[in-house]
Amino acid sequence: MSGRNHMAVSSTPLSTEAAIHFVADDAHGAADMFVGTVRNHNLGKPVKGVSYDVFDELTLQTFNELASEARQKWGDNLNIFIEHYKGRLDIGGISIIIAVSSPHRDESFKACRFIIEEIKHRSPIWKQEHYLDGDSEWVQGHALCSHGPVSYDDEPAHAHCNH
Amino acid sequence: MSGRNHMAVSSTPLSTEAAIHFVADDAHGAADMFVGTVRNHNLGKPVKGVSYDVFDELTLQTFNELASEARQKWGDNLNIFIEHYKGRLDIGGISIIIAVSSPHRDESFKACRFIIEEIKHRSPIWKQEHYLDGDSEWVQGHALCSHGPVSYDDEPAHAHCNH
Amino acid sequence: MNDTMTLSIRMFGAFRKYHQGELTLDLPVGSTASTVKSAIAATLQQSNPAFGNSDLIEKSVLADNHRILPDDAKISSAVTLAILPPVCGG
Amino acid sequence: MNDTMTLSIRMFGAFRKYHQGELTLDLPVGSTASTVKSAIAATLQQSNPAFGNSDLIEKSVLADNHRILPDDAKISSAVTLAILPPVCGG
Repeated sequence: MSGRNHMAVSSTPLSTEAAIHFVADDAHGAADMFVGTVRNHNLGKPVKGVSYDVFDELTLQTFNELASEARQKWGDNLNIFIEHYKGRLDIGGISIIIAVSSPHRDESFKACRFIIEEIKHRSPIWKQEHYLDGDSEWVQGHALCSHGPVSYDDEPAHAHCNH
Repeated sequence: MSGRNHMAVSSTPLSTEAAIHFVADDAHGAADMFVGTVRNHNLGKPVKGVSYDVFDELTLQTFNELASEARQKWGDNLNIFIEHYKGRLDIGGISIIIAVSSPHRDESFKACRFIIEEIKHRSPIWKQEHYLDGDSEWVQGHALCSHGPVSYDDEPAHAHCNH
Repeated sequence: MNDTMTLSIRMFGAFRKYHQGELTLDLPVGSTASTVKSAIAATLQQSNPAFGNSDLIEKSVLADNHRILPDDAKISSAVTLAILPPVCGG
Repeated sequence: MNDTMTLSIRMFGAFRKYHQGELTLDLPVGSTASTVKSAIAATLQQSNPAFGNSDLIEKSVLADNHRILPDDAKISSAVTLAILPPVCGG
């Protein structure tokens, strides 16, 4: 029996309560949730907000691929919730929520960590920081790769992909 | 500037919303939360509920020790929330919530995992399972150790402690 | 010289099967944690023959409200202690 | 033989600094993704001399709504594509 997926790109505030509620399962004893929020500084510069730009169609596809890969690694029965915000957020605003539930805790922790690491490398999402001094800048990121999925277990794979 | 601690043993339902709210921090971009729930089966037997017995004083002390150890390993600024339920829970009831926030995600994930692993070995908490067939049994656990804190990084330490 | 003290022992987890509430023990002042554990085992076995078949006492430790007591810790006054079987929180 | 197709290119992330909305390109039918990328760079540089100083185009990939296109992928009809600079979600 395969677990449930909830995947979305949203421009309304993300809800941790919704994430935990979605993955809750009578057969599961563990859930791990990652919450990403907008920090008041980056690389030493005071930040007042962040705008997220998202290529929705391909992002949702990467979320689905990551859920499949996580189930192959840690069990078909994982319940997986992934939401990313699109638009502008102030300090403390939630940019991403990933929640994974499983019968035992090891799988939840590992799958949740895997998904956030891979999203940062594979999902077409961009971040523009707005600084206290009025400047804005698109943050440098990871070049995407057309050579197919790369593996989190095999970390140097990301580095091999030079565009 | 040292992070905040919230530590409790509670007989009212645990709130994931409270945990996330407590660790939220303008200077932190990441939070990881672990939620333990009562599963409808264990070792093949259908379970209808669990009662948790807790030695409050010493449990709270182990929570404080674990928070200190986590800060030594992953940064003084971690915000840490730990609550464990005491009393009877039905299937799906939340037995424990651990939430950790940090500037970057690696520290949150590692500290959260460290704390749940250590609690299972070091905190004086016991679990009595109530089965569908009417039986109840105290679950076999890990012998406590009087030789001082054991380390999660050094896993065999737990095994060395024979009582 | 042979003064005795009265200890109250709180029961947790599986020990609750063998005794309701706190267990009261009269032991010589200065008894070690190890001696207290043996006295707990002897008392429980008296009222519950089945207790002797378990290895619960060997796997358990004695504690006060602040720490787990090493086997050779001396208890020199009437206090409340706790007997802690193997744990499984979380 | 020398048929041309009109491509619409969606801009994302840092590309939005150089062009508002979709970029329209007329290219020969069967152009490769690599050729499309060069055409995007040439067009953007015309209106934004500063663009030429960045290595943004080399670090970016072309995609449709389903996948990232390899450099040698041939585009044979008028479609909407997207130019994707290095990502940093989460």
